[in-house]
Amino acid sequence: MLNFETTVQDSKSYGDLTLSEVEPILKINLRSNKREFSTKIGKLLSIIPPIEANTSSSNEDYSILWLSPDEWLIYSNNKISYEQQNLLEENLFNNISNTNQGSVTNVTDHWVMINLKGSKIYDLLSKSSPYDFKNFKMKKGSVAQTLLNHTDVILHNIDDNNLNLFVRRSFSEDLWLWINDSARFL
Amino acid sequence: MFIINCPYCGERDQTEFSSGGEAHIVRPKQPTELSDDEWAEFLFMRKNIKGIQFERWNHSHGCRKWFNVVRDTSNDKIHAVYKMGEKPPVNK
Amino acid sequence: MPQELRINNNKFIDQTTRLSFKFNGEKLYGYKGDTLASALLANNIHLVGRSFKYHRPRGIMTCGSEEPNAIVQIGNDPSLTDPNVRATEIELYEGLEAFSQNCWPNVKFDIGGINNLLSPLLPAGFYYKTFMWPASFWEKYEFFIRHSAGLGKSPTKPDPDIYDHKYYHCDVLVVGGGISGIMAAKLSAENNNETLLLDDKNILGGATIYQNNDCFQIDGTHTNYWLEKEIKNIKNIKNLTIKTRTSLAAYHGYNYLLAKENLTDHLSPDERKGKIRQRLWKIRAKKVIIATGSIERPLIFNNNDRPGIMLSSAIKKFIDFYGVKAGKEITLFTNNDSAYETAISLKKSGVNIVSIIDIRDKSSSKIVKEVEKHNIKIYWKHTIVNTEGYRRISFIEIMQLSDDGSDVIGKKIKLKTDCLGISGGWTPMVHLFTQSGGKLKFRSDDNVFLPDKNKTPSDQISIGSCNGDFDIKDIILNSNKDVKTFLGIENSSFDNLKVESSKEEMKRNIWLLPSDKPIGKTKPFLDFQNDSTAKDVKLALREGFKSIEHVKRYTTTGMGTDQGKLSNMHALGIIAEITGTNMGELGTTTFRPPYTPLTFGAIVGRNVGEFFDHTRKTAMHNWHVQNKAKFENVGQWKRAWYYPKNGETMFEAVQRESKAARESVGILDASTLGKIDIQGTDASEFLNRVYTNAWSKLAIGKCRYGLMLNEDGMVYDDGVTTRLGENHYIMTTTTGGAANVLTKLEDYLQTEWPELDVYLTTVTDHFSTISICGPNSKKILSKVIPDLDLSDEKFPHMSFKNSIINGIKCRVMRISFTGEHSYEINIQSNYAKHVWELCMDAGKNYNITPYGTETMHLLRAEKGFIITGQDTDGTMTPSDLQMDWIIGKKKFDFIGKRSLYRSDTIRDDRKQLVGLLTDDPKEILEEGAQIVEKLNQKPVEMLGHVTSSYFSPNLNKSIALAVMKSGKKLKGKKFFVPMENKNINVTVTDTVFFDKENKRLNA
Amino acid sequence: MKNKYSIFSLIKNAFSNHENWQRAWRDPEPKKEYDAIIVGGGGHGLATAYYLAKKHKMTNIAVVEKGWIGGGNTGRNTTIIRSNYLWDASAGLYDHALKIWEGLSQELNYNIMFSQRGVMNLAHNLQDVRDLKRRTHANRLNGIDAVWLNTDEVKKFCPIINTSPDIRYPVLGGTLQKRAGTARHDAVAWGYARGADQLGVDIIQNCEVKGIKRDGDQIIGIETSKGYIKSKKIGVVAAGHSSVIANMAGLKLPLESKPLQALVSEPVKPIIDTVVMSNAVHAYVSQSDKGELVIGAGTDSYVSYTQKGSHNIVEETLRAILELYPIFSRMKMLRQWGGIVDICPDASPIISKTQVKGLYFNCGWGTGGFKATPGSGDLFAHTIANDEPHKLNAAFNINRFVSGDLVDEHGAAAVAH
Repeated sequence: MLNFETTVQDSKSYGDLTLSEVEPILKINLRSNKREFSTKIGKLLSIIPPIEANTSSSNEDYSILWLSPDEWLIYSNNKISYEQQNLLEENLFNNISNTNQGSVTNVTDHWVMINLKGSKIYDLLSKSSPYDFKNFKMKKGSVAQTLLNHTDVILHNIDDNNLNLFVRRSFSEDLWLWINDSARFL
Repeated sequence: MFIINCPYCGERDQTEFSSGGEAHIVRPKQPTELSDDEWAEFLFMRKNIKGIQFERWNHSHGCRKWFNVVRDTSNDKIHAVYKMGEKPPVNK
Repeated sequence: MPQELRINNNKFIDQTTRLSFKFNGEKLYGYKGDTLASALLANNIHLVGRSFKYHRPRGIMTCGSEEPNAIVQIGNDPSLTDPNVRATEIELYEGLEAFSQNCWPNVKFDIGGINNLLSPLLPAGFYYKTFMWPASFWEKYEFFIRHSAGLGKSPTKPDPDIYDHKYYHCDVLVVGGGISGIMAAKLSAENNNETLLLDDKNILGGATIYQNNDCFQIDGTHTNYWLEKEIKNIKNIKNLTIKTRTSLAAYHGYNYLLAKENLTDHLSPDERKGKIRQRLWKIRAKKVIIATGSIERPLIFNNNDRPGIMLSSAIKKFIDFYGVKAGKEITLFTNNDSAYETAISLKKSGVNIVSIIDIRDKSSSKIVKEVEKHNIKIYWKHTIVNTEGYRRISFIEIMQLSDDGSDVIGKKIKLKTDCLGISGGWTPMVHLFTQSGGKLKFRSDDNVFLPDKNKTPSDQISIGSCNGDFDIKDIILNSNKDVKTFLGIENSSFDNLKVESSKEEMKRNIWLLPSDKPIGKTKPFLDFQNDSTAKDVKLALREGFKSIEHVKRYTTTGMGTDQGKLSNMHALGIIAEITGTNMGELGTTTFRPPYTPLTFGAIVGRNVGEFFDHTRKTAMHNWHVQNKAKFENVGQWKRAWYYPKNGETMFEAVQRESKAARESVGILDASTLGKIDIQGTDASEFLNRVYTNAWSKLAIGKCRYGLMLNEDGMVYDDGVTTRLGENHYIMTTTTGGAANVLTKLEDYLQTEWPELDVYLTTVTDHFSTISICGPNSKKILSKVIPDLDLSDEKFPHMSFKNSIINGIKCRVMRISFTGEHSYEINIQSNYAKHVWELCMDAGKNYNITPYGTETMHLLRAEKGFIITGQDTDGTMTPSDLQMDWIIGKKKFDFIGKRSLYRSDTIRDDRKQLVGLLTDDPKEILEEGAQIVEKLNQKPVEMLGHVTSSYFSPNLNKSIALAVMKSGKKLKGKKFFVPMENKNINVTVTDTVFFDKENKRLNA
Repeated sequence: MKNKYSIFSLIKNAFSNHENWQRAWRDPEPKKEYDAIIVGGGGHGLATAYYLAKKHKMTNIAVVEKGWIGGGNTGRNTTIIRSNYLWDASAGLYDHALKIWEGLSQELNYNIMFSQRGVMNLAHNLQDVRDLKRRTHANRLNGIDAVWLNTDEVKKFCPIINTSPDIRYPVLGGTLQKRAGTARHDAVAWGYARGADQLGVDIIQNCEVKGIKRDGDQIIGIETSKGYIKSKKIGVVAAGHSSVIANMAGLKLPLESKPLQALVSEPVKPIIDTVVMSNAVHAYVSQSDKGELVIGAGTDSYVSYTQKGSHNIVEETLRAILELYPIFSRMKMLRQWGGIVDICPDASPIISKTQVKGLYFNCGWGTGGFKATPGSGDLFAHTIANDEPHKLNAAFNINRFVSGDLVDEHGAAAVAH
C-alpha cells in the first residue's frame, strides 16, 4: 500500500476552539438532473440527496450535501478502507454514470476536510466570510458554500459549534495558516 | 456591494458572484449564415443600458449556476432574479 | 505642579492617573481621559500647527473629527509614526509624543510663513496662471511647491501592526451614541431586534452627557443625569452590542457599511503589544438608524483663524467634559443661542467672560436671560471686524452691524481677549445619508441641508440633530416617534417624558461678515486647513467658475483632511448670495467616503505579507523544496522552475535538465494543469462544439490534443482530452486557464446548450500528474507498474490505461509535450508524493532528472509546440499558429468558428507563428524582441516579435519561436532583430527544430 | 483678447485685489444653429472644439455639457500620461498626444502642470517580463522613450518599492518612460475651455442632450434641455454615456460602461517622485502636488452608471499597494470616488465616423482616456472637419469590430491606465 500524505496533518487548540484536519474520508461528487437519480441513490446508500438548498441529509455512514440543484457532495462519516471506497465508487458509477442517470466523480483528494469546534468558530469565520451565519448556526445539517479569506469553501454544520470545512487541497495549507493566525486574535 | 438573491441559494453577498453582461443575447444557431455585420452585432454590440437592464450573473463561489438579474444600472437596484430559460418576471 | 487651567470635580477625567507626554520635545502632562487637545489646552498651548498654503499659525479649533488645524504627527519611529492625526481625537496615553507639522524650523518660527506676506500674489488658482515660463521649468517650480505642500510625513518603514476585519450582520444598526442614538438602540433592542450601536468616542452620550444646565431637563433632572441612567440600563440588554471608539466610515448601497474600531491607539506602547490595532467592521444591517448629530459652524470674518479662536461648543466641551479652561479671558461671538450655553458653563467654572458679541438684534430666550443674570456684557447687533495676535489671539475689534448686515457702522471698540469662541449655528452631519444615496432638502429658516424623507432609501432613517432637530424637546419627541414608526413599535418608555428646554426665538445669518476694510484687504478664512478665503470664492465666481464643484476645485475649499466639514456651508452660502441663487437649488458638493480618513491598514486587514495572496501548492511541493527547486509563480501556483545543483546557474541547470530528459529520462510535476471530468451522453458532441477539431470518432482509451477558441476566433486554451468511456472524458486545461475554462464551459452548458446531457466536475486537486519523459521512461514505468503492458501495440502514443500502483488506482496516459517517449501518471494527490519518490527510486540507475517549467518550455520549443499565453496573446487564430490542421472544416459549428471567416481574420498578411534561427548559433534572442526587415526607417516597421527563445543543448544552438506578418511565406528569408546596442541577424525557419519526423515518440 | 496669464498679470492684479480678472469663459445661451456641435464638455470634447476652431477654422461651433465642464472622467481620473503602448496604432495615437502635452501650457497660456516625472511599469512574473520587454522594444523602434530596468534599477528609481525577492510576487524588473508623468486634470478642461471660448466657441453648461435628430442617414440636430439646436455635424464625446447618446440615434456601440474607482490619501511631504504602475499586482500610485497619494483602483465587472463601485475593488487595490509599499499601511484614505468608463472589447478607443452621416463618435477610452486628451481632440477635430479620419486614428474606426482588425491592448498586457 502506498503512503499517503495529506496537507495539514495537524490539530491545534486556541482556548476552547479546536481545529484539526480530518483524515481523508471518501468524497464523491454527484451531478444529475434526471428523475430517477434520487431513488437510485436512495437504494444504493439508503439516503436521499437533499432537494432543499443549503441542507444535507445524513445517515450513520454518509452525509450528502446539497451543492446546487443538480450537484451534491457525498462524504463518508467515518474512515473506510480503500477497498470499500473503491467498491462504493464503482457501484455508484455503474448505477448512475453507466446508466446515464448522471455523473459520479471521486473527489476524495480534491477536498481537504478541516473540523472546527468551539464557541468562537463563527467569530473566526466572520473575520473573512461575507456569509450570514445566523440561520446556518442554528440548524444542524446546514450547508454553505461561500468564501473564507477569498477561498472557496463548503461548510457543513454537524453539531452546535461544530462544523466541517472543505477546501481545495492546493489551497488548504494557505487557509490553514490563515485560520491559525486568526484564531490567535479571537 | 449588492446583495444578490441567487434563485437557488438565496441572498448572498456580491463577492460570491461574477457578472456575465447583458442577458438574452442568444448565440446564433447557424453562425455561418450570418454576415460579418450580423456576427459583429452578436459578438460585440451591446445596449449598455442606463436604466433597467437584463443581465447574467453566475454564483461562482456558491452553486456555480448562471441566472438572470433585472437591475437598474442608474441606481444599482435589483428588481428581480430569474433562472436561465425562464421568462423575465417584469416586462422587457 | 497643579494646572491652573484645570478645574477639579470632573467625572470624565481621572485626575488620579497622570500621563506624561511630549509636544515638540517639551515634556508636559495631562490626565487619563484627556485628548491631546485638552491636555495641550490645559498646558495653555493653543498654537499647534501651520496652515497649508500661507503657513499661518493655527491652533485647536474644535473638539472633534471636524478639526482642520490641530493636526499633528504622532511619534517619530519610522515604522510607527502617524501623520495628520487630529489632536482633538487622539486620546492621551503615557509616553505620547506629538509634533507640529508643515513648519520649519519650528511651529513658532516657520520660514514658510513668508508665504503669508506673498499672499496677495497667491489668490485661488494662481498656479494655473503662472510658472509657465520657461516651458521646461515647471518641474523646477514644482519641486518647491511640492516641498512646501503636504502636511505630515509618511512612515518610511513597514508597519508592524496588525489589522483585522469582521463581517457583521444585524437587524438594526444605530450610528451614533448621542441621546437620540441611545434612545433608538434601546427601543430597537428591547423589541427583539439584533442591534449594533456604534460611537466614535470612548464614552457614550454625545453632547448631552455633559449638558448640565438648568434650562435643559428631562423628567425633572438635568439631561446629563437622565442620559447617564439610560446608558447604564442599555448595557444590560442582551440583543444590543455596543462598540465605542468605532467610527462609521462609509455607507454603501444595500445597507453595507464600513466602520473602523480603534483598539490600541489610546494605549501606551507597552500595552499595545500583541494586540490588533484597528478592526474594520463590514456591516450588513437590515435597517439603519443614523444619529450622527451635528457640528457647530464657525463665523466668517476678517482674521478668523488665529490660535485661540475656537468653536464655542468646543470651549464648552473642554470645560464641561475635560475640565479645561480654553482661556482666562474668553469672548464669545455668535449668531444663535448656543454660545450662551457655553457662557453659563464657563461662568459656573469661574472663567471670566469678556463679553458676548451677537450679530442678532436681540434675543429673549430663557438661556439668554439666564446669561444676562450673570451680568455678562452682550454687544447686540455687533460683529468682529478684525483680530490681532500672531501666535495667539490677543485683541478683537468690534463694530455695530448695519440693519441689512452688509456693512459696519459706528465706532470701533477694541477688546482684549485670549480666547474667542465662535458660533455660527449648526450643520447636520448628513454625510452618511447622502453616501447611501439619500437626497437632501434645504431648510431656509436656519440654512441647513436635511435628509429629504421622500428621497430616503428604504430601510434607513435619520434622527436627532443630523435630521435637523436641534432643540432637546424636538430631539426626544421626534426620535421616539420616528423610531417607533420605522421599527413598527407600539409603545415606548419614552412616550411620556417631560422635557424642558430653552427655545431659540431669533435667528440671523450672515455668511460673510463685513469689515471696515475692503474685502481685498481682509482675510476671512473659509477653509482653515487649505487657506481658502471668502475672497477666493468671489474670485472664482468672477472668473466664471459657477458650479459649486468648480468653485471647490478652483479654490480647494473643502478638500483638506477635514473634507470641508466646517467650510462647505459658508462657501455655498457665499456663492448663493453672489449668484442670487437659492441655496436649495445650488445643492451641495458630493460627500465622498470615508467620513473620517481610514488607514490603508484597516482597509486591507490581514491580507498583507504572507497573506497577500493565496499560495497554491502541489502534492509534491515539499519534495521540490527539499530538492532545492527554484519556484516560478504561475497564477497563484508555486511551480518548480528548475533544480540547481552544486551552485549551478539557472542556465546551466536548465541545460543539464533538458539534456537528461532527451538522453535518458526526466520527471516533471504537471499537477497544476486543470482537469475536468466530463460525463454524459452528449459528452462527445459537447467537445465537438468547444474544441476546433472533431471528437466523435475518438476511440475509448485514446487521447487527443484540442484547441479552444473564444467566440472572437482567437486561441483561448489548449490541452489533451482523453476518452475514458463511451460517455466519459477527462479534459486538461492550461494551469492559468483552469478556472476560467470551467466557468466558460458551464456557461455554454447552462445558457446556450441546456439540451446537452453533460456534467462537468473539476478534479484538478484530486489528481496529481507526474510526467516521465525520455527514452528510458518506459523502463521507469515498468518498474513502478510492473503489471502494465507498455508495448507500443498495447499502449501506443496518445492512449491511456487504468492501472494500479501498489494497490492504488491510477490513470496512465502516453502523451508527450516534449516529443519524447513519455507517460503521465495521474494519481490521487495524497499518494502522489510517494509515487513520485517511487519513480525517482526506479530511475536511480538512469540518472532520472527532475525538471521544472523552464526545461519543459525549452523542450517543447525544440518541437515547436506552443504555450498559450506565451506564444499567443489573444490575437492569434489557429491558422496564425500554422495549425490549420486542427480546424474541423467539416464541423457545422464550434466556439469561435464564424469569427475565423471575417475579412480581417482571413487575410494572409496576419502575424503568423514561425521559427527563427540566429546566424550566430550562440546568440540567444531576447523574448519580446522585435523583428524588422529594414533598419534605416523612422519609425522602423516591425514585422513581429520573438515569443519564445532558448539555447537548445540538444541541437547545440539557439532556437526561437516568433510571430511575423505573413510569416508562413517567409521561410528561409533573413531579417534583423534590432537590440539597443546591436542588430542580430536571423533567418525564418520551420517551427519544428528537433526530430522533425517524430521518431523519438516511439523510441 | 483676454487677459494673458503670467506672473506679471498676477502682480498687476494684486494691486487691484484681484478684482479685475476677466471670466475664463463666457456663459452663452445656445444659438439656433451651429456648424458643428460637440456633445460632452470633458477634456476630450473641449479639446476637440478648440482644435476645430484653431486648426480647421470652424468657429461657429458649440460644446454642450449636461453638467459642468470637466465634471466627468476628466475630473475623476488619476491623471497619468504616458505613450508606451504596444501596438503601432496605439503608440502613434498616444505619442501624438504626449507631444502636444509637452507644449500645452504655453499653447493654452494656462498652466496644466504637466509634470514629466516618469512612469514605471513593473513586472512580477515571467510573462510580465516578456510582455514588457516586447513593449519596450516596440516603443524604442517607434521612437518612444522607454527603457527596461532590472530590479536594482527599479529600486534606485523609486526606493520605497518593496523589491525584496521574498514577497509573494517579487518585482522582476520594469519599464520606464521618462517623458511620461501627470498633469492637473481640472486645468486641462479649464485651459481648453478658455482657449476655445477665446476662439468663439460657445460652451453651454447644464445642457443635456435629450434626442438626436436624423433626416434619413443625415444628422440634422439635437434636442436638448435648452431647446432644439440645428447642426449637420455632431461629435459625441460622452465617455460613460456614449451608448446612451448612440441609442438616441438608433445605434449600438461595442461598449460597456463600468464603475472605475480611485482614491487619495491625506497629504504628506514628498515620498514618491514618480508614477508606478503594476499590472499583475494591480496597483498604481503617484503623489499630487498637494502631497496626496493618488491611487487608481480597478473596474467592477458589471455595467453601472452610478459612479459608485464595490468596496472590495478598493480593498484589493490597497492590498496590492501595501504589498509593494508596506510603509503606507498607516497612511489614511481621505477620499474615494468612482467614475463611469466606457470600455471596448479590445481596450482601445473609437475615434470614428458612423453609418449616420454627420455623426461622429469619440469613445471607448476605458480606464485610460485622460492621457490622450490633446491627441484625441486634435484627431477627432480632423475627422469631423474632413469627414475622414487622420492616418493616426484610422485604425480606431468602428468597423474594426466587424472586420476583426482589433487593436487588442489588453491581450498584450499593457496596463490600460
